[in-house]
Amino acid sequence: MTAARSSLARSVAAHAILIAYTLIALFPVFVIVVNAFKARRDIFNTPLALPTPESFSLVGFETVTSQGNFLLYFQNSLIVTVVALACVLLFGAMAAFALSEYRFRGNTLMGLYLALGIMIPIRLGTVAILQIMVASGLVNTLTALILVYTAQGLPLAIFILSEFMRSVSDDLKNAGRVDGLSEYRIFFTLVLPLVRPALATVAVFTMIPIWNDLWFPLILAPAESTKTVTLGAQMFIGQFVTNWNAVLAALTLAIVPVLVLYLIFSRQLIRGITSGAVK
Amino acid sequence: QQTTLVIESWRNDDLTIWQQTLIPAFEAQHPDIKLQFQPTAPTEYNAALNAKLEAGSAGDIITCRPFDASLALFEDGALADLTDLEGMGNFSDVAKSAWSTDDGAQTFCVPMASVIHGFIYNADAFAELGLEEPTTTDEFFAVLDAIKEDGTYIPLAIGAVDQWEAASMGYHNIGPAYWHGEDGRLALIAGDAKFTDEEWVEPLRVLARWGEYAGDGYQAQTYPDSQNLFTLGRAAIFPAGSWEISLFEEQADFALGAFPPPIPAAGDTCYISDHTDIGIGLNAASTNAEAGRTFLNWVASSEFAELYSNALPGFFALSNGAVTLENPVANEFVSWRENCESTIRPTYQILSRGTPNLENDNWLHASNVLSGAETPEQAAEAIQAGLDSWYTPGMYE
Amino acid sequence: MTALELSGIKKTFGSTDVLHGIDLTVEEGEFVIFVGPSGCGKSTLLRIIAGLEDASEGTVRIAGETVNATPPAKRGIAMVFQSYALYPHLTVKGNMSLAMKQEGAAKAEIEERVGTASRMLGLEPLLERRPAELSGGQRQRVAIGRAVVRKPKLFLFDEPLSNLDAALRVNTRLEIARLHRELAATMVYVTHDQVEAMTLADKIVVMNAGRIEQVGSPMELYNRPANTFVAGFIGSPQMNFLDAAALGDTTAKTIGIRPEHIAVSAEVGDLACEVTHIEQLGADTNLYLRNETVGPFTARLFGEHYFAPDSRVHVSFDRTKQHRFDTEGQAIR
Amino acid sequence: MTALELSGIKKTFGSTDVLHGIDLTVEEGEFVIFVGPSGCGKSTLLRIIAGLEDASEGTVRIAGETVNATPPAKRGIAMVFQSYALYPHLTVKGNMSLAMKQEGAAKAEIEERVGTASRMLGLEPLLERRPAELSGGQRQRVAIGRAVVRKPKLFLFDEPLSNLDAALRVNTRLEIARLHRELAATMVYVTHDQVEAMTLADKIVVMNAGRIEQVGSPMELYNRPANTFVAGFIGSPQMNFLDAAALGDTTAKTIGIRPEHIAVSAEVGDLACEVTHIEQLGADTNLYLRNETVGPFTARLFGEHYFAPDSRVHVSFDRTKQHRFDTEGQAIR
Amino acid sequence: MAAAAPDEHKPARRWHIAVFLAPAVLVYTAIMIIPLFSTLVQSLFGPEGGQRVFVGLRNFQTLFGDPRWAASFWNALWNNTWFFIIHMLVQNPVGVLLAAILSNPSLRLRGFYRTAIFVPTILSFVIVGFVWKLILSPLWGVAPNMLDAIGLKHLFAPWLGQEGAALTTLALVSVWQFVGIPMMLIYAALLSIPDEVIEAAEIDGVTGAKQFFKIQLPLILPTIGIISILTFVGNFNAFDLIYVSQGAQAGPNGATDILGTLLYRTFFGFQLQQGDPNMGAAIATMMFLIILVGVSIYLFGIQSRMRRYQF
Ligand SMILES: Nc1ncnc2c1ncn2[C@@H]1O[C@H](COP(=O)(O)OP(=O)(O)OP(=O)(O)O)[C@@H](O)[C@H]1O
Ligand SMILES: Nc1ncnc2c1ncn2[C@@H]1O[C@H](COP(=O)(O)OP(=O)(O)OP(=O)(O)O)[C@@H](O)[C@H]1O
Ligand SMILES: [Mg+2]
Ligand SMILES: [Mg+2]
Repeated sequence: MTAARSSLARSVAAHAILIAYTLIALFPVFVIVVNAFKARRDIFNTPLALPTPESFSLVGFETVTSQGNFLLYFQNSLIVTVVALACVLLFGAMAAFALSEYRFRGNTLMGLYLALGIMIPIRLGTVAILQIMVASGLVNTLTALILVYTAQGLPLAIFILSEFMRSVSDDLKNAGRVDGLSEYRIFFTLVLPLVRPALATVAVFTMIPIWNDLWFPLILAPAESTKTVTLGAQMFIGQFVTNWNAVLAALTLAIVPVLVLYLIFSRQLIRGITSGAVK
Repeated sequence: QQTTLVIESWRNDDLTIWQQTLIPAFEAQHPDIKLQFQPTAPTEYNAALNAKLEAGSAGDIITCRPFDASLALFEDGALADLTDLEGMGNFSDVAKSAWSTDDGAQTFCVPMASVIHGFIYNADAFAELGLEEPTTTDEFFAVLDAIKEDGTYIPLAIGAVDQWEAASMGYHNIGPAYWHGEDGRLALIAGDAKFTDEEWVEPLRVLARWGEYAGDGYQAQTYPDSQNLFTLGRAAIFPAGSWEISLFEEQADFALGAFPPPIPAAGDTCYISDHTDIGIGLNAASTNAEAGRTFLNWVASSEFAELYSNALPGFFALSNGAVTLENPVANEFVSWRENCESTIRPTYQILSRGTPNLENDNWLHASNVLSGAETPEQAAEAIQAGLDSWYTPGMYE
Repeated sequence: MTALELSGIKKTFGSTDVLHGIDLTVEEGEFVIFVGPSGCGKSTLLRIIAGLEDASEGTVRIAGETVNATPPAKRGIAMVFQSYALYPHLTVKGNMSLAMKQEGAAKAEIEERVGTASRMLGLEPLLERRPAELSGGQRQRVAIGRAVVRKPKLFLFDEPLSNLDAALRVNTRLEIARLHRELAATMVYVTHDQVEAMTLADKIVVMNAGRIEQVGSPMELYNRPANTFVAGFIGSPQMNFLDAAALGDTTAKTIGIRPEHIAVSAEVGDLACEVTHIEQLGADTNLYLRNETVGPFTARLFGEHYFAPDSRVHVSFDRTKQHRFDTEGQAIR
Repeated sequence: MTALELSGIKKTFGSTDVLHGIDLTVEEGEFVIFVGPSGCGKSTLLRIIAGLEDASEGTVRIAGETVNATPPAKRGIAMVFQSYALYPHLTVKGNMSLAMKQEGAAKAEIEERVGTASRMLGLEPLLERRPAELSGGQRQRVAIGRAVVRKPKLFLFDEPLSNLDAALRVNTRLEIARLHRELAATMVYVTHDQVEAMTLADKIVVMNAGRIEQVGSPMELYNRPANTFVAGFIGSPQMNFLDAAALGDTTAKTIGIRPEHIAVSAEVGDLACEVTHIEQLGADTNLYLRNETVGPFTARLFGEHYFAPDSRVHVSFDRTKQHRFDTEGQAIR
Repeated sequence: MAAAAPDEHKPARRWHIAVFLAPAVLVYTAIMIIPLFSTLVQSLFGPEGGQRVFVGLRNFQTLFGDPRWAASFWNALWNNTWFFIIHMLVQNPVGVLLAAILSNPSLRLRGFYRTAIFVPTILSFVIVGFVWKLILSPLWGVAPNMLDAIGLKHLFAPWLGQEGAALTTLALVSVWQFVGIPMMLIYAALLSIPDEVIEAAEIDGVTGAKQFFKIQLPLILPTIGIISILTFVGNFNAFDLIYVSQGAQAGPNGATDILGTLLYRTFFGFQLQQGDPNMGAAIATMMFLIILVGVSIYLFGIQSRMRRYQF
């Protein structure tokens, strides 16, 4: 946008609103991060104070690094998240394309079928899922988690992507068809790049619950070698005592990779991706 | 050849104790058996365990919740029958009752520990204010008044939001003195007593009075908040379970004292809730049953009792052999067994089998009473009505 | 052989009838141009030929085969869209080479053909740009480039030169003509530009409101329009339609005379009239005239001429170039 | 008064310099037309005037005030975008009335102006359609309609008639001229159409590669082009540029002669040449000729003429209409 | 801009549709649908004499006939509805507002704001529960002191412990956590509007909020629809936040009990309460039906009628 189009009053108002909301958004995060570096008594006595030389403590991080194998947990979490995400995006986008691009009998019903999954918590299927995994020998493997998360992420991905794909210009796809591109090429070389912002959005939405999930790692892959970060951090949540230093430390650390992934994806939120296409 | 036993537990808290004390001790004696302690967050334990048992991916050794949860697993054939385990001989029937069938014929978990309710207090604060440990309810409130008067300390560290605090640390803590321990509990099961009876309502009335001695906004105070209030020296008295001992000793920088639940009137018998809380059993589907039994026998031994009780002061081993405790506060708690009658929480055996769940109702209404949302009488009515809706005495005989 | 055969093509959008039965045969290697007023259905017809739109009725045959159910990709066509429809995320080069890549052409060949096309269209310095970074005319040239690199048997061009300047337009027009000769390709072309239509077409199809009014060679349409519509549509400034009665002709309803067939002189002529407006185009001069009996009409003079507005002049009509139409507007021959 | 004043406008996109310092003054009520090859920066300049793009350097003044920091909405302009930029969710009527509604105009007035504009543009039957249901030319007309209903003091038109057929184009052109007169509005207009430029403009600005080559009235540019670029750009077919030496003129480098200033005869003339190609446009005939010494050139004849390709003809140049250019391509006067 | 409806081609065989659908449908059916439906089917079974037998709709009769069950169910349903209302009234408008502001291309620090506002969405529920309990706790002084600083201390109350306030408070915490989702979706949708349409609006004098409501909003309406339906589905499936902050009993006095917590307690059991997969499945089936009705209304009634614009 140009200098002429940006009005001072408007941008002051915009910044005021954003700063206000950013404070609301970040204040609790600030509390978390500040307290991750404090000793327990200081967390509760002066929750808002910055760590001082007296109250500064890395005890949480020490506990985290001394107990369990957090490096490995991080690696597991990353593998599971990234692979599941890739599958969700690919399969989800393909199905979304089929639903949004072609009119075939049962199109809407298929859409509904693929949306059923967001209507019941997948947790309820735990026993059956676990039985499948036991039967196929996938218990305590990352594959089990990847499969479950792929299935879990698909409905939402399809739901959102198909809506965005509907707004890709038909003329563009038609130009591809006239150019002799197969439907597959049209999907991969034309449609996918043009819904990049939507893909990024879906990626972020899919990644978060996967990364933060506790239940399926607990059920399907609780072994030491396949533990995820979230599951690892649970070990500090006891029956009567929770080691908040360690929980905060572990989960604060756990934000970092998702934040990085978020930043990577959000770079795909590009403006004007379709501009110049049609008159 | 090597076998590895995976132990399922909700005791995340005990991870270090197992890794540093118990497992090395066992493996030293049984080099062919490896142990792997695999705890789950306590709130997820039951659900996760049930799912894994059903699908056949659970560990070999199962830590047992008391009473119905484990009984149900046993009846489903998920837990192995351990009646004939040699080590079982080390336990009294009372100790085994939490993990036996209703008729007591079969036992399926080795009892590990019980926890005792009482009050832990800030001894420095008591000294500073010149207070004595109260023995009767009146004395108890006198002490609370004195602390409140002084204003330095919050008299009582208790919150309502987590509900179970009000039930376990409040109602079940002070109640046995009113309903006369096991007598009252068994009468309830037999249908001879009701929650609306005076001896069951009175402790609720006492509980209702606690509200004014709790901290500001105690309605939104969580259990960890209560713990922190106390260990940070801001509250004087903590209605406790013995499991708090090790944590409080580690975290509090003042001297701790403990007194048993006050008696209603001078001269009354004293009762304590000495609740069988943890057992340990064998997954019926385990392929390492032999090794599992070896391990369980070790758990039943006095060696384990000694190690465990001392590693976790406040969890009192249930085996018959005498255990020497090093921790003075823990010793104080145990010593109450000599003067007071022991009982377990009245809601645990049999009465929580139906819907609505009695224990859950107890939590709910006890916390309502504590927070002032209900009168003790209303609460008692509600609890009893819930129970009556499905329970007829003798239905499980 | 017949390259393209349309029979009974009708098209309805909802309740709007857009095409009312189009029949047309295009021979192999022919250059056919569709002209007609805006909204008469030219693009729709092109899209039906391409398979991008289903005809509500009728059949499309390409090279003798009915292709109603053949997907566009299999019809062996290239198309320039009126709205360009460039791939916004691909560079100019990417836009032009995508189809060939799809066909699995060799890299070198793609390079070469893209090179030729971009040289022809003056796109060389822009090969790495994306559509959003191009001017309107540049985008249009990319759209043309994308079609011509493919060298198919049938080209569909929808107003491909509308945003180009005169010089570029002439060049591109010549290139398209050359392409047409070299590839012996069949071309179907929509344009609003009279010069393009007259110079490129083997056959012009004049459409009006979803119907074909006349099909013929350019000069045929210019010299022997079948009706007033075609007569008015071909040629600019438009043919003058004068009331036959006013001119003393009782066998026709309307007399049509093209502006260029009117001679103007200051002193002598058949009709005296008043100059209402004058347009200097450099090479020509358009004179807007008015006579009391026949009304207003236009004359076109070659070269520069000056007449003061409101001055009076005399005109003579070239009787041999006169067109006569009946009450239905049909030409009387 | 000066309606618009551009001084030292430069524009750079990344590393591409698009405008290299444009200075221009437009008087109130003037009709200024920008012409220039595709990609020379016409649209960019228009967008800078509108405030949609920041000039990298230079100032824009509208009605005497520097508006570099004034939002587009406050500049009192209306614009027709080259790419239309219609509101896809609004009907034709909605598109045309949005701005007036925004200004809080009375309902009746909106109705009336939208009615007038749509009648003028032949959009009446389409008022309830949305852009997706319109043909290319119809969309373009909506874009024009959207601008004209607002009647601002300054209009910016970017190739507004490029997708219209000849008849409609003439009508719309006349309407725009009328609007211009009636509103006494200032108009800045981009076109590639020579006829439009010649007939509408008070002043034509010839741009080339981000620079202004010449500013002048249409006939000035036609008769006295400042350089070969302008000479070649104005007029179609293009002026013939012949080597002065070959014609025996030693004081100039190049001789320019427009095709319409060449007389062709079968028998007599200054120069004998061969016919390479012939284009029949109906009203005119373009003759592509070649002479051994001077090379190829074009002649334009009024009316219909027939010459066999490869036949030989004689031509005479109209010496009075001849243009002479130096080695830099500047006109020698 | 082009035709609103997808083109209809009828080539003879369209295998590619199957190919596009196959991977998703296979994984999804095997890992999600079959397990979930085998669970829902359990709602038709019940224990009888130690066996699980088919009992028809008995579990549903219990759920709606037994006053206690019915009371918990209706309570949870109402709470859930309230939870949803708060989200619709607060989360979505705020999300849309933030996205609209952020989509302004000349705004500086856009990336920073966007990330900052999104950070809460990334956090795990454990942290969210912990930190909000810490902040809202009457004991440790964060919220009371902050209100004190602006002289509003008297407004403070132990909200999480009050029956009247707890649910709304938690709903607002959830809004705080999830506002990033509508924000990002709307943002992504706004990005796809061609610059030139916005420019035309600028010239027409349609700027600021008017521009948003008259130009952008109508163009992103389908996305607003998606957000609403996702909020609906998400809220009626919500569980974790309540669970970590109020426990499975969803206190105080069931005031924060929503369908998710009721289902969890019933299905998986809680403390001494044994899990009852049959009643649990009955509740799950009810939830499923409620959501299914909502989604079907959207899919068949709204989505298919919604006008879409292509760019
Ligand atoms: N965003 C951009 N980034 C880089 N270059 C650009 C961008 N926009 C335009 N250009 C270049 O600037 C030059 C001028 O563009 P402009 O649109 O002003 O041309 P124009 O004179 O309107 O041409 P046309 O007649 O083809 O519409 C062109 O060469 C174009 O490629
Ligand atoms: N999707 C649609 N729904 C309804 N009417 C439509 C649709 N598409 C086109 N039309 C109408 O069909 C008619 C023919 O459109 P078409 O695009 O074929 O015209 P055209 O001859 O190409 O015109 P132009 O020269 O303006 O491009 C127009 O009147 C147009 O309004
Ligand atoms: Mg068209
Ligand atoms: Mg342009």
